[in-house]
Amino acid sequence: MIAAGSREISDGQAVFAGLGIPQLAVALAQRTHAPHVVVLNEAGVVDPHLIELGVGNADPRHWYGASYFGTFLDVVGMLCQRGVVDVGFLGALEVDAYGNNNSSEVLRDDGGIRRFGGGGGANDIASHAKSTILIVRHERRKLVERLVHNTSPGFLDGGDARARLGLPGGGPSRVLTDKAVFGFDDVTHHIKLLSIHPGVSDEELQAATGFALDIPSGCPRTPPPTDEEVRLVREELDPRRMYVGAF
Amino acid sequence: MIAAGSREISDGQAVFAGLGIPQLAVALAQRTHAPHVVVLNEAGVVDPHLIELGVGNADPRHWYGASYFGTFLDVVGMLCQRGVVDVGFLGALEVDAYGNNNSSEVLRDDGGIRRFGGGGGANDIASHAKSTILIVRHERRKLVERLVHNTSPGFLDGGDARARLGLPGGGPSRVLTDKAVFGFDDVTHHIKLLSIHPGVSDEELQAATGFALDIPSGCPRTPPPTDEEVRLVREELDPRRMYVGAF
Amino acid sequence: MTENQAVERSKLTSLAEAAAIVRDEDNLAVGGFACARNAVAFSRELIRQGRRDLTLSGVVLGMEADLLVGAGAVKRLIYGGGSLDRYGPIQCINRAYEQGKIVAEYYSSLAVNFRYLAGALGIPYMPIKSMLGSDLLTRLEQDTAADVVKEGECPFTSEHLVLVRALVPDVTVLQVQMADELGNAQILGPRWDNDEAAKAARQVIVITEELVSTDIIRRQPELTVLPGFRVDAVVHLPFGAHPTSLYRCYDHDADHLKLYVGKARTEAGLEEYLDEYVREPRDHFEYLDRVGGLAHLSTLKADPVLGY
Amino acid sequence: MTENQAVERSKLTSLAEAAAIVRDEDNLAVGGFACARNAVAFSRELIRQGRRDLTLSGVVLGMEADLLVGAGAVKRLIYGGGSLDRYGPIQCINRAYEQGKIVAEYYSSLAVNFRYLAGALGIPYMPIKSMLGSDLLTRLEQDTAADVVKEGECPFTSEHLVLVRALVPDVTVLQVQMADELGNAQILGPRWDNDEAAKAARQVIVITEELVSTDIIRRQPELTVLPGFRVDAVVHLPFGAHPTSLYRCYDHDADHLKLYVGKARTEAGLEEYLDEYVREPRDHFEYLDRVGGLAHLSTLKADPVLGY
Repeated sequence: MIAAGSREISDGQAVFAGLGIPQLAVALAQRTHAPHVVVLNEAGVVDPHLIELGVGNADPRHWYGASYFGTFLDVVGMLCQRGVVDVGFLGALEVDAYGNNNSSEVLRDDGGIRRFGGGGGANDIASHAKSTILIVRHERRKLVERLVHNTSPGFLDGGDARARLGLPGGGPSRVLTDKAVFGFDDVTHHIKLLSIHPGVSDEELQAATGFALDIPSGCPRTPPPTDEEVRLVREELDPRRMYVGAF
Repeated sequence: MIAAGSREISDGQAVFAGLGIPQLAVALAQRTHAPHVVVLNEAGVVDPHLIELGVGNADPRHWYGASYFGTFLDVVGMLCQRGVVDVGFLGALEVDAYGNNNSSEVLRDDGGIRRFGGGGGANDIASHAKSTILIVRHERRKLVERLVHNTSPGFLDGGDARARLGLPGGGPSRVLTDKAVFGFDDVTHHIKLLSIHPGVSDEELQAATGFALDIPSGCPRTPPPTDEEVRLVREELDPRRMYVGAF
Repeated sequence: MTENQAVERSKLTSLAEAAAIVRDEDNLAVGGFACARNAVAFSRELIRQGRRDLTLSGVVLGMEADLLVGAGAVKRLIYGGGSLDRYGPIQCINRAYEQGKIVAEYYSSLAVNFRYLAGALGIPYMPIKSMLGSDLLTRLEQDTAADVVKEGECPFTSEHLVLVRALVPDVTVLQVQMADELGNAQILGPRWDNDEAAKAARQVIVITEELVSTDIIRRQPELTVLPGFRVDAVVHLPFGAHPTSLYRCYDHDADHLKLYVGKARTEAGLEEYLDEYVREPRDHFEYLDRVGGLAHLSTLKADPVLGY
Repeated sequence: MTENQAVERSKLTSLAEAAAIVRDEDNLAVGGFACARNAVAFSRELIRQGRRDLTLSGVVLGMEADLLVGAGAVKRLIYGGGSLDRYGPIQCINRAYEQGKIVAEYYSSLAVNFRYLAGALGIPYMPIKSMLGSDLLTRLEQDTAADVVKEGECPFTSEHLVLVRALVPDVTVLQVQMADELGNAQILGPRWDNDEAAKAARQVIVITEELVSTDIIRRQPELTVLPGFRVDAVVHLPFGAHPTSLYRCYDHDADHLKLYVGKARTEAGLEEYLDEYVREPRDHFEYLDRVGGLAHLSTLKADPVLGY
């Protein structure tokens, strides 16, 4: 997922990347094909160059080497809603087949609500970034037909629903899971399988997905991370394995 | 006018005071009865403590000793429109009998427009400050029946017109001229003569005023500046007579 | 003209007196962001004073808010999210939410910030394009904030917009690195929603690590977060943000945050935590002793180059 | 994880190349305020390049704008006012206004700033309470800006409001004290409308007195006025604001301002001024020679304590 995320980033882009996999994906991109990526942090930080990983956006470790300290309004209002953010990575509890996603709450087995911390700026990023990349663990209860809470709209009901409503951003471009990489159809905006990770079978993939998948015969395999990518993440970006157990 | 302006300021107030007489009035108040006055400058400066007079709000001499440097939006939006500015001094080209005033343009003798620089934040201050004090030279073509341009509303047509329209600030509390001090009637909000400067006759006053004045018999005389006020202005506040010729 | 050094009025006060500015049922904007720059000492004092029925607001809440909700001091939240970063979720808030013990006005964080912005600018509402098409909007309009959130059209472009009403906190509390006794407060590092929350508020309380003279403030007035005359109380308190971090002063206390997250997992555990670290300590300094005293706190001191 | 010092792209360019970013008919936001921090060298270069039909905007205009209007480069103004402080009025602008040679959208300065703010925030309009009941509003609604200014009601409180449409400058030019070649620009002293004008703009040009390394910027990222990636060109130019002041670098040039005000009193005088100080000098350095060279400019250098 780190390598796959990294490959979605182009040089020079302005990118929101939260803790964990998104952040490592962006750091990896900076070390390989996209050295001039500008990282944004909702707390009010632009272009940090950290020298050690911290515990989150609020950790000053993630502010080190920044060239801009401002406010949430500066970063999420005057950059993101202003329309100059290229990519936003969003972690999700649930994603549906149009890239709408939930970062608020899920249902417990007993039907009660299990509340998470709340999306924070996730809805703002989903509404305004030129593209978003959704990160979700590939489970049947996470890739779902119907969300418990649509915190961050993707393409709504698909087709031109998003544009018609007037959401300024481009919507999700990718969904990255631990089993596959998805994109979206240009017209219907329905989720579209792009590649399956090595070692995952078609049956396993469908079984772990809460909506029907169209798995083309001969669907490409996701290229595995290169040796250099593995080395960079293990030895330089996350040597203490804070965020990466098995790669 | 400087001493009269100074007496309108209470201790601890937040005050807009432009170049010249307003600024000297506030500085005089700070040296006498109102040491904790906080001066605001639209450029984005709060609480300067200048040590020499400059050429205007944009002159760094008027920023010296400030405890806050921000923006126009901070000062005029987030203080003034926010409703926490007590007094705004406004210089005017024309004032009418309800304290509406013009800082934009006047008519030339040939009927053409004579344009001035424009009100800048004058309208904002007039709209939002808890009170304003208007400064105008006492001439028939400056205290007028009808303005060439209502740049900054006072009480509009009088009565409760200002409140009905929803202008948040309190409107003008005083008009200071080189001949008299005016207030406004609490109900009609028509201009009301409060005192005549020493040496000005009733006839001279009416002749220099473009609307009918109600001059009560025995109208008080404006108390002249004290020896200490004269000394402070001449020796300390404006020793080079940049703004005060004859007092 | 010689320098005018007016003898200006001090706003310096004790933590207890500052906390007494907040009344039951007040709308209180808190200034922390997840594990950073929370005014946790202020929350502890509000709990000691038994404050009730508060409305708390913030773009991204942290421990200062979680503790207040856990202690039952809060009836309503206005927020976009919250966390204790990698240490865990805001468990007291999430539990109160799940049990229906608080009303949660749950927005995108930018929408909360826009409500402060409108308050700060003295205008009654702001248009925003976030939240369109989301369940955030549906719930706010239909349930938690029908008098505060509406959909509308741009009068110029006809585009669809969300309109959010101004939020004017009764009190905003800011934890800062440096302030003078007049209330001129300077913040180092990012400031999240602090600028607008403070500029919108009726009253502002500043908790400062360092108390400095106004002459120090005047060296860099660019860093002053709002003019001193808008501040009502200044409290000089070392380690007032503990166990959250104060950039350039001290790091967050990982051990204590883990302890808190462990305790806050259950209501019973939280009560133990509140007894030991909030209710029993006579004051902030006894709290600092209980969390390890100077020996432990010294280990948190920020490296002057790194800032943490 | 070791430090990632990416080799980032330089935006350093010449004054001529930066001025070429501005096209005829562009909407250009200028960053000066009366006699302070005007990008006058940039205006002179635009005139040398013969730019026409510009729309200029600013809350309080100064010499950079007056010169452009005097040279016939401007067809429309969006402004709240302007002056050369005590040296005199903005005579070229006032003359063009009186003669009907420009369209002047004349607002309260806060309303201009609100138009930038809406642009910066990515929303189509802002509500404001200034201008109600004034002739400013009447003229804008009925004449100069009918598609930009409307009256409306608050959807929550029903109070009467003015609604002003977002202004997104094609280019904003900022004169600053310090910037790196990536575009990270730092401003000392007050910043008037610079923050919102720059954050709203499609393209931003920075004229800087000092060119510094990014490491210097990183010492105080709190002073950076907008992130470098939002900046399109950085021009390193000494005395670029002359004859206006650049706080902490140099004072305004009283003698030259008096000379300008004297010349600008008439169209013929202005033409003489333009010939001598704008059209004839080959470049900025020849201009600096003509105004007195290093011997004269040295007398303007700011005192490090006073800042002027």
